[in-house]
Amino acid sequence: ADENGYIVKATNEDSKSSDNDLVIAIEGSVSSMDPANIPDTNAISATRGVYETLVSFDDNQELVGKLAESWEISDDSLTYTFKLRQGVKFQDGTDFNAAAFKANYDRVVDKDNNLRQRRTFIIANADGSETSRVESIETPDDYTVVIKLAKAWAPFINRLTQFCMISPAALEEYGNDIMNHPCGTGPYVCTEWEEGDHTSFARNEEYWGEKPGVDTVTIREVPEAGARTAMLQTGEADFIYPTPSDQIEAIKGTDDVNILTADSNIMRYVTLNMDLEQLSDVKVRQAMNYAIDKDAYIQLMYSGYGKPATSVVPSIIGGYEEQEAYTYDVEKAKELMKEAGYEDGFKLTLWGDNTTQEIKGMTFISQQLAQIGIEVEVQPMEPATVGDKIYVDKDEAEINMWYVNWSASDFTMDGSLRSLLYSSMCPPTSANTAYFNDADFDKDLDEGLATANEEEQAKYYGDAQKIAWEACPWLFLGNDQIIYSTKSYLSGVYVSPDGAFNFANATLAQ
Amino acid sequence: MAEKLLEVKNLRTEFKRDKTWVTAVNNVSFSIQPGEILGLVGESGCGKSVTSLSVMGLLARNSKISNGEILLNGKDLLKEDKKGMRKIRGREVAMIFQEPMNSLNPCMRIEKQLTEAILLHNNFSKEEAHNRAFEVLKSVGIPEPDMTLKSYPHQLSGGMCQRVMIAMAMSCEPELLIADEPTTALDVTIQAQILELMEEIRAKKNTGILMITHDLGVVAEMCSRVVVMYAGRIVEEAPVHDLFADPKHPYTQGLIGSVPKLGSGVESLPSIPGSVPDLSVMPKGCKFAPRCKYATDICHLQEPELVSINEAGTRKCRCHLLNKSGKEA
Amino acid sequence: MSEPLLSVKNMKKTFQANGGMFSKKKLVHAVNDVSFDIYPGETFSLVGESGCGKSTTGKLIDHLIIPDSGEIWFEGKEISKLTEKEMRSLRSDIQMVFQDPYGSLNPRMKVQDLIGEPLLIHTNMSAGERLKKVHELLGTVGLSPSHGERYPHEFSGGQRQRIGIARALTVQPKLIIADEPVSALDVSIQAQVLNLLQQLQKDFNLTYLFISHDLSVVEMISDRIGVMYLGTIVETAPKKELYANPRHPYTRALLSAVPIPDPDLTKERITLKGDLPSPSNPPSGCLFHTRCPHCTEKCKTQVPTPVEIAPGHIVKCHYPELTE
Amino acid sequence: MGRYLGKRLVSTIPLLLVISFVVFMFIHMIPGDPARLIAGQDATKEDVAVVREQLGLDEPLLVQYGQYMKGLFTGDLGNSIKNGKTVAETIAPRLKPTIMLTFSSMIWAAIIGIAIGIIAAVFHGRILDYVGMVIAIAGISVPSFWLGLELIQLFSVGLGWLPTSGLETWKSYILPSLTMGAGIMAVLARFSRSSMLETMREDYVRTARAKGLSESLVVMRHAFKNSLIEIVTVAGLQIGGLLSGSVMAETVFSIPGLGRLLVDSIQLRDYKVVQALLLFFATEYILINLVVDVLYGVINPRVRYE
Amino acid sequence: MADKNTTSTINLAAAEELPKAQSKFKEFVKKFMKRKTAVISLAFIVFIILMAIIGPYVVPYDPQAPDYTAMMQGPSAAHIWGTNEYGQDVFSRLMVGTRLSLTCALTATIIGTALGVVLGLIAGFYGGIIDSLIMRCCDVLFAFPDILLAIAVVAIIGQGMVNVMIAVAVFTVPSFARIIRSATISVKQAPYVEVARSLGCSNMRILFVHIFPGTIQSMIVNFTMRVGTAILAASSLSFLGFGANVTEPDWGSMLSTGRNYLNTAPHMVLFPGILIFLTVLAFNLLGDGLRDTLDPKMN
Ligand SMILES: Nc1ncnc2c1ncn2[C@@H]1O[C@H](COP(=O)(O)OP(=O)(O)OP(=O)(O)O)[C@@H](O)[C@H]1O
Ligand SMILES: Nc1ncnc2c1ncn2[C@@H]1O[C@H](COP(=O)(O)OP(=O)(O)OP(=O)(O)O)[C@@H](O)[C@H]1O
Ligand SMILES: [Mg+2]
Ligand SMILES: [Mg+2]
Repeated sequence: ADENGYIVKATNEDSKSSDNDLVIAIEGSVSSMDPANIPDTNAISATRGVYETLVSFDDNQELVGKLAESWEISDDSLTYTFKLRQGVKFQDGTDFNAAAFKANYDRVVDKDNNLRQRRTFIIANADGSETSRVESIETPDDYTVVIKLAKAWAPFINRLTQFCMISPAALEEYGNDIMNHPCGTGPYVCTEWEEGDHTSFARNEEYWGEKPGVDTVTIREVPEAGARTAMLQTGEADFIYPTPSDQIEAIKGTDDVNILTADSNIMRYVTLNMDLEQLSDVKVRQAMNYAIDKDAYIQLMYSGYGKPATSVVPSIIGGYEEQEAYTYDVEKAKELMKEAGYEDGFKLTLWGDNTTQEIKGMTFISQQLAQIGIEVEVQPMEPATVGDKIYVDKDEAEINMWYVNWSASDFTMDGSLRSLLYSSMCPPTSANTAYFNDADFDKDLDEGLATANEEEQAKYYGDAQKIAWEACPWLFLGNDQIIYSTKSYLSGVYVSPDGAFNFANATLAQ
Repeated sequence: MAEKLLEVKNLRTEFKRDKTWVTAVNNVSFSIQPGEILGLVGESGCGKSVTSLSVMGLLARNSKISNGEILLNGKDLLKEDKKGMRKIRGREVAMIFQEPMNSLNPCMRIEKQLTEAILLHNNFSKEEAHNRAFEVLKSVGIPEPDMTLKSYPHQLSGGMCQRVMIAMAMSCEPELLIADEPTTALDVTIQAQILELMEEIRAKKNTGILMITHDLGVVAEMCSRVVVMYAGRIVEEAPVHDLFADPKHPYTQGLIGSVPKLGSGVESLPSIPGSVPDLSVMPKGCKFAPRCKYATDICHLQEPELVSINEAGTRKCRCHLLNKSGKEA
Repeated sequence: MSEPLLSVKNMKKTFQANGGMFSKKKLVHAVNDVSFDIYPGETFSLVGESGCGKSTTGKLIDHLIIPDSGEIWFEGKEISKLTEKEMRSLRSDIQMVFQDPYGSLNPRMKVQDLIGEPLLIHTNMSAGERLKKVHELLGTVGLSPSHGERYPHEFSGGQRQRIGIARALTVQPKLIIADEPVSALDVSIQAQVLNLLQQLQKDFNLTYLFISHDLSVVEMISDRIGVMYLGTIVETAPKKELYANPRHPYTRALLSAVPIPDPDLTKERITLKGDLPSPSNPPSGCLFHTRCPHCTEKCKTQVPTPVEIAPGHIVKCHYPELTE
Repeated sequence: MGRYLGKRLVSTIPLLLVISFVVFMFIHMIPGDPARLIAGQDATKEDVAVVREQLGLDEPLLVQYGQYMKGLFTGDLGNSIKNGKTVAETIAPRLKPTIMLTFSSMIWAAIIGIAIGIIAAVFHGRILDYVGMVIAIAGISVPSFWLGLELIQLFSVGLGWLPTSGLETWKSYILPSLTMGAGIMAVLARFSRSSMLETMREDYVRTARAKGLSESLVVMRHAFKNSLIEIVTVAGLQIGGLLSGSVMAETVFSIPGLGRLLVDSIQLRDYKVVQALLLFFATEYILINLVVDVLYGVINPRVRYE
Repeated sequence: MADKNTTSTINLAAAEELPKAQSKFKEFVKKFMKRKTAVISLAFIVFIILMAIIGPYVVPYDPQAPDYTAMMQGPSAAHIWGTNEYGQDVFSRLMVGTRLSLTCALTATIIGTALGVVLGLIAGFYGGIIDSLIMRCCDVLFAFPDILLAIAVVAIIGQGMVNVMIAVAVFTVPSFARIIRSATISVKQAPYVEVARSLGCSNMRILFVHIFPGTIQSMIVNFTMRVGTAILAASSLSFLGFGANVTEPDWGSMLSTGRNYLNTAPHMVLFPGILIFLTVLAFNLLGDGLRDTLDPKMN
C-alpha cells in the first residue's frame, strides 16, 4: 500500500456513477439499530448514519467535538464539562439539548431496559451489588452538561464516543422499540432496517452540518467474500468491506476500483497458559516467539497487508511504545528450548474459532512451532464453545493456547490490556487466559487509569508494555490492516481503525 | 372357404437377450376367417403371446420380427409405419389380455378409458362417445353402465373388468379380436359368463377371434380350429373335433392326456416328463424330442417340417414319426 | 370310521380391511362358521372361487393366523389357542405346501438348506445327517442330490413345487395342507405333481387337506370334498356322491361351468348371474341367494342350517331336494 | 376428507409437543453460554451474571421449559438475545425469501427433473437416457456451495446476466434456485425415470397402445399419471432436505432466509430463535407431508376410495 | 410304435438337464460386468480406496510441509495440481486427504446404516406400537434439515473428524430405517416368510435368516448412494465452518478453503471439487448399477 493507503488505485479516475444511491456491501449483519444496545461494529457503523455523539474520533483518530462544541476535564480527572452545539434538531423536529443528554443517560442506566451500554456507566460487583461510575450529571443550562465521576477513570471520554443521542420524544413514544424507529440528529434518516438483508438511509435534509452528497445509502449484508467482490465488479455495490486480501487479485482487473487499507486496532496473538508446566518457563515462551516467522504470517494471512506485532498493543492505541522485536530465528529458539530443558519438545493443543481464516492462522502456528519440536494440535471450535471452555475455574482450566484477537474500541491502553493481562482478570472473571500475574504490571495499569494526564500515563503504560512484552504471555503475531474497496467515483467513505465504516460524507461523482 | 381375415405367414420373432438374439416364435403360419374362433394352445412360454403381440405390433423394444408376413385383409401389417399401425390397432384389430384388473389404468375412470379409443378412431363428439361407451357396456352385459362408467377399475370385480376390456375392444367394432388368455385369471363361474359373451359377439358381429389359452377345456368349448404350439413352433393344426378325437403329435397327445377331465373318475394321470426347454438352450432336432417317449435318433438330430397330413389340408403336424410311417404314432 | 385327525368346529375369522384414505375401515368376513373333519389317510378337499376363504381356512389350521372363534382339534388336542411357542412342537405334524412355487422358496437359500430347514428347527440332527436326509427326500420327489446345491431360481415351476413338497415331508408330518399346489403350473407339469402327491400319500400314509379352485383336479385327488362359498362350506360330500348328486345350487353351477376338453360333449350350462358378493358386505340370509336361480323370500332372510341328506353328505340350503 | 384432515392435524399435536421438548433440551444441552457471548470477552464474571439473569437463563431448565411452553400457548415466543427483537419480528421478514426460494427451486426442479426422468425412460437405453442420467447424477454429486460459486462466476461476473445476490427481481431468484434445486432435480429425475420404466411395463400401458393411442398420449396420459403417485411421495420427502439446501444457497447468495438465521442463531446460542425455527421447520415438514398424503389420495383413486 | 416308458406315472425329473449350476455370486458378477458405467465407477472407487491406503507413501510431496516460497501456484510440472495457500502440494494433499474423507464418509455411513437397518428391521417386522414409536422418532429426526442436525451434533460434541462422522451418521439413520422398514414389510409379505413360520421358525430366525437377506439389496444400493451424500455433507459442514477442519488434509475443507481463492487460484477449488464430484458420482453410479443388477425386473 502507498502512503495514502492505496493498494490498488483505479486507473479510470473519471468513471461516473449511474445514480446517486450508495450501496455498501458488508460481511456481517447490522444486527441492531439501537445505539445503546450494539453487539458489533457493523451496527456501530449503521447507527452512526442516524445518530451522533458528543465527541468522536476523526479520521486521524483525534478526538473532536460533534454535538459538543467544546469540553473541559478537571485536573483531578473527575469532572467533565461539555458545551453543547446549539440549533441541532432531532429528526422528529425536537431540539437537542442538555435534557436530551440526561434522558439518554437515564435510559441507558435503567436496569429494566436491559441495554448493553449500561456497563459503560455501571460496574457489577462480585457480591451482586452495583456501583455507578458517574456520581452526578448536572445541566446548569440548556446547553451545558457537567458530569462528575465517582472515581477517576481515564477511558471515560473515549467511551463517550459511543454514547449516541436519541430523541427523548421518540424514546418516550417507542421505548425499547426505538430500534425499529431510529431518530437521531445524524446526516441520514433510516428508512428501512431489515436485519440480515439490508439497511437503507435517505439524506437528512434538515441536517445541521454539511449534508451528504448521496440521496440514499443501502447497506447490504453479503457474507460470501466472492459475492461481495462480484458485486463491486458488476457495480451492484459501490463500496465493499471487508475485502479479504485473497480477493485483491480478482479485483485488480477492474479499472475503476480503488482498494485501500487502514491501520486497525486489532491485535492478533496466541495466549499461552503460563500455569502450564511446559509454558511456565519464560525461555520456552520466548523460544516460541522466536520460532514464528511473523512476516510469513502477515503474508499468508493478509497477503502482506499488516505488520508484525511490535508491542502488546497496536501502534494506534494511545500510549503505545515500540518494543524490541522477537525476530524470526529458529536457531535461537532451539537454543532457548534446550536451555529450558525441552530439547525434544512437547505437545500442546491450540484452541480457536472455527472460521476458515482462524483455522488457517492456527495451522500456520502449528507448522511453525513444529520446527522447534512443539507438536501443536489444532482444535477449532465454535466461538460459543470456546467461551464455555475458557471461562472455567482456575483449577479446571484445560487451556493451553488460544488463537485470538482483540480490539479495544475505545483505543485506550487500559481497554487493551486490563481484561487480558491484569492478574485478577483470570477466567472465569475475565479473559486473562495467559494467567499472567505480575504485580508491577498491575500497578502500572492502575496508576495509568487513575490519571487523565497524558505524560504520566505514557510513563506507566510504557512500563507495562515492556513488562508484558518481555514476559511473553502471548505469541505476538501482528496487527492486520483493514482492507476495503470502493468504486473510484465514490468519495468520503472510509473505515476507521476500529473497523466501523463511516459514510457521513459520501459523495458519488455523477 | 371364405377369404381370410388374418393370415400369418412364416412369422419369426426374436428377442435380444444378453447381446444374442433368441427366437421366441419360429416359422409360424396360420389364418383366421371372419367369424371364426381359432384356438392357440400351448404351455407357458411357448410363444403364444409373442405371436399375438407381433400381430398387434406391440412387441417389446428388444425384439424384432425377422421374417414373415402378417396379412390383415390382404394388407401386410409389417409394412405399415407407426402411424398406420396406430390406425389399425383398436380399429381393425383389438386385443384383450389375461389380467383384466391390471390391464385397465387404475387412475382413470372407466368412461375416459372407453371413450379414449372411440374418440380416436371415430369423428365423435364427447356426447356421442359417451353414448357409444354406454351402449357397448350394455352390450357386454353390464347391469348398470352409468355407475360403471363413473367407476375406477379397482371398484370393479375381475369379471366386470374383463367385460369392460371386451367392451373397450369392441367399441370400434374391429374385424379381428385377439384374446390372450382372457379368462385365465377368472373364476370358473365368471369364465363361463365371459366365454358366453365372446361367443355372442362373434355370432352377432361376425368377428374373427384368435383365442389364446392353455386351457384345453376352453378350446374345446369355443374354437372351431386349433393351433398347438410348442417351443415357438406350431406342432399341430386341426379342426377342434379332429384334434381331441385323434391327436397326432405326441405333444398334443400328452397335453390332452394330462388334463384331468371332470367326471372321468380317473385316479391318476399320464403326464409328459420334463419341462419346456429354455429359449436359449433349445435342443437341436425336434424341440419335443427330449420329452417324447417315442423319440428316435433322427428326432434328436433334425427338426421335422410342418406338413399336411390329410387330403383336405385341414390337418397339419410336425413330427418325424408321422412323416416316415405316414400313420400316427 | 376312526377318530378324525383334524376337526374344525365353527371356525370364524374376520379381517380388518383397509378402507379408503378418507373412509372408514371395513371388516372382511373371510371365514364364517366353518366346520369339517378330516380322517387319517384321506384327502379332504376344499373348492371354491377366489376369495371365498380357502387359504384363510388353511392358514387358520396351520396356526399362521388365529381364529376369532371356534375350535380346531388336532389328534384330540385343541390347538387354536396355543401360543406360537407351544405350537412349534406341533408344527412337525402339520405342514403346508403353498400355491406359489416361485414365492414360497426363499430365493437366497440353497435347495438343500431349504429342505433341511425343518430338520434344523425340529430335530437335533447333525449337518451330515441332515444332508443325508435331504438327499433321500430329493430322490423321493424325483430330483437328484446334486440339485441340492442349487438355488430355487434355477428350477422350473414343477421342480420348485417338488422342492416345496420335499420340504413339507422332511419331518414326516401327519397332515399336509396343500394350498392350491398345482394351480400355478402348466397342465403337463400339473399332472406330474398331482401324481407325485398321490404316490407319496400311498407311500407315507399322509393325510391331505387339499385346497383348489379346479373341480377336475379335486375330483382326481380327493376322497371327500367341501365346497366353499363366501367364507362358509355350503356342501360337504364324499367325492363320488358330490359329482354324481350335487345338491347345492352353487355346487351345481360350479360343476356345470367347468369347461370340458371334449368338443363332442355338449352339456347344459347353468350360468350364474353377477359376481361373488364382497366378503366385507355379505348378503343376508343364505349367502348364495343373490346369485341363486331358485332364490325365494326365505332364502333372503333366513340363514339355512346344514342338513345331512345322505351319509356324509351335508348341504347348507333351504331346498336341498330341488333339482334343475 | 375433512374428518381425515382433522384427525391427521390433531395427531400432529403430540408429535409437535415431543419435538418442542426434544428441541428445548437439545438446544440447552449444547455447550456455550449466550450470556458470555453477549457480554463479550472482556466482561467480568459479574457482568455476565447480570446478563444471564436478564435473559432468564439462571432458572432451572424445567422452569425455563415451563415458561417457554406457557409463552408458546399464549403466542409469546420470547425475544432474540441479539437485539431484543421478538422472535416473531426476527423470523417474519425471513420467511418470504426462504419460502419463495424453496418453492421456486422445488418448481423448477420438479419440472425439469420429471421431464428428464420421463425422457430418459421413454428413450430407455439410448443416448438421451444416458445424457439425462448424467445430468441427474451430476446434480447430486456437486457440493451445492461449489455449484453456487461457480454459477456466480459464470453468470454474474463472467457474463453479467444475473445479479450475484439479494432478491429484488425475479432474476435474482434464478441462481439460488438453481443451486438449491440441483439435488432435488437429480433425485426426482432418477426417481421418475425408474418409476416410469416400471409403469411403462404395466399391462394397462400395453392396453393403451392396443387402442391405437399415439406414444405421447400413452406416456403422458397413462404411464405418467400413475408414476406421479410415487413421484409426489418422493418429492414431499425432498422438501425436508430443501431447508438444509437453503442454508447453503442463502449463504452463498446473501439471502436473508431462515436457514442462515438458524445457523447464526445456533452459533449465537439464541435459544428462543432456534427453538422457534426448529419448531417451525418441524411443523412445516409435517404439514408438507400431510399435503403430500392428501395429494397422494387425490391422485390415487385406489387410496381415495375403498 | 411301442411305448418306451410306460411304467411309472410319476416321472422323475432327475435326468433332466438344468442350465449349468452357477453360484449366485458368479452370476451376479457376470451381470454386473455388463454395466460398463458401474464397472468404471467401481474401478474408480477402488483406486480412491487404494489411494486412501497407500496415498501417504506414494505422493510426491509431504502433504503437510509448507513451502512459503511457492504459495498458490497454478498447476506446473513440479506441482501437477498446483499448490495451496501454504505452498503445500494440492495433488499430494488430495491423495492423502482421500483417507480422511473416505474414512469419514464410509464409517459414518456404516454406523448410520447399521443403526438404521436394525431399527428398520425391527419396525417393519414387529409393526404396531414398536413400529410407530421408531418411525415417529425417525420423523422427528427427519423433520430437522440434516445439515442443521449435523451442526447441532457438532456443536454439542465439538468439532473434529469423529464428530463429523457421528453427525453424518445420525442423519443417515432415519432414511435407512425408512428404506429398510419398507423393504422388510415387503419381504415379510413374501410367501416364503409365511412358509418359514409354518415350518416353525422362531421370530429371530425369520427376521435374520429369511427377512434380513431380502433387504440387503436395498441396503447395498442405498449404502453406496449415501456414501456420496456423506462426502458432500462433510464438505458442506466444512463450508459452514463445522467441518473436520484440522491440519490433516481432507477434501471438504480443501474445497471450502479454496473458495476464497476462486479468482486468484481457481485450481484450489477445481481439483477438490472435481475429485469430490467424481467420487460421489462414482458411488452413485455404482449404486445405480447395483440396483439394476440386483433388480430381477431389469434383466
Ligand atoms: N420382452 C421379452 N424379452 C425377452 N424374451 C421374451 C420377451 N417376451 C417374451 N419373451 C420370451 O418369449 C417366449 C415366449 O413368450 P410368450 O409370452 O409368448 O409365452 P406364452 O406362450 O404367452 O406363455 P404364457 O402362457 O405364460 O403367457 C418366452 O420364453 C419368453 O421368455
Ligand atoms: N390378511 C388379510 N387381511 C385382510 N383381508 C384378508 C386377509 N387375508 C385374506 N383376506 C380376505 O379374506 C377373503 C378370503 O381370502 P382367502 O385368501 O382365504 O381366499 P381364497 O379362497 O384362498 O382365494 P384364492 O383362490 O384367491 O386364493 C378375501 O376376501 C381376502 O381379501
Ligand atoms: Mg402369454
Ligand atoms: Mg388362496
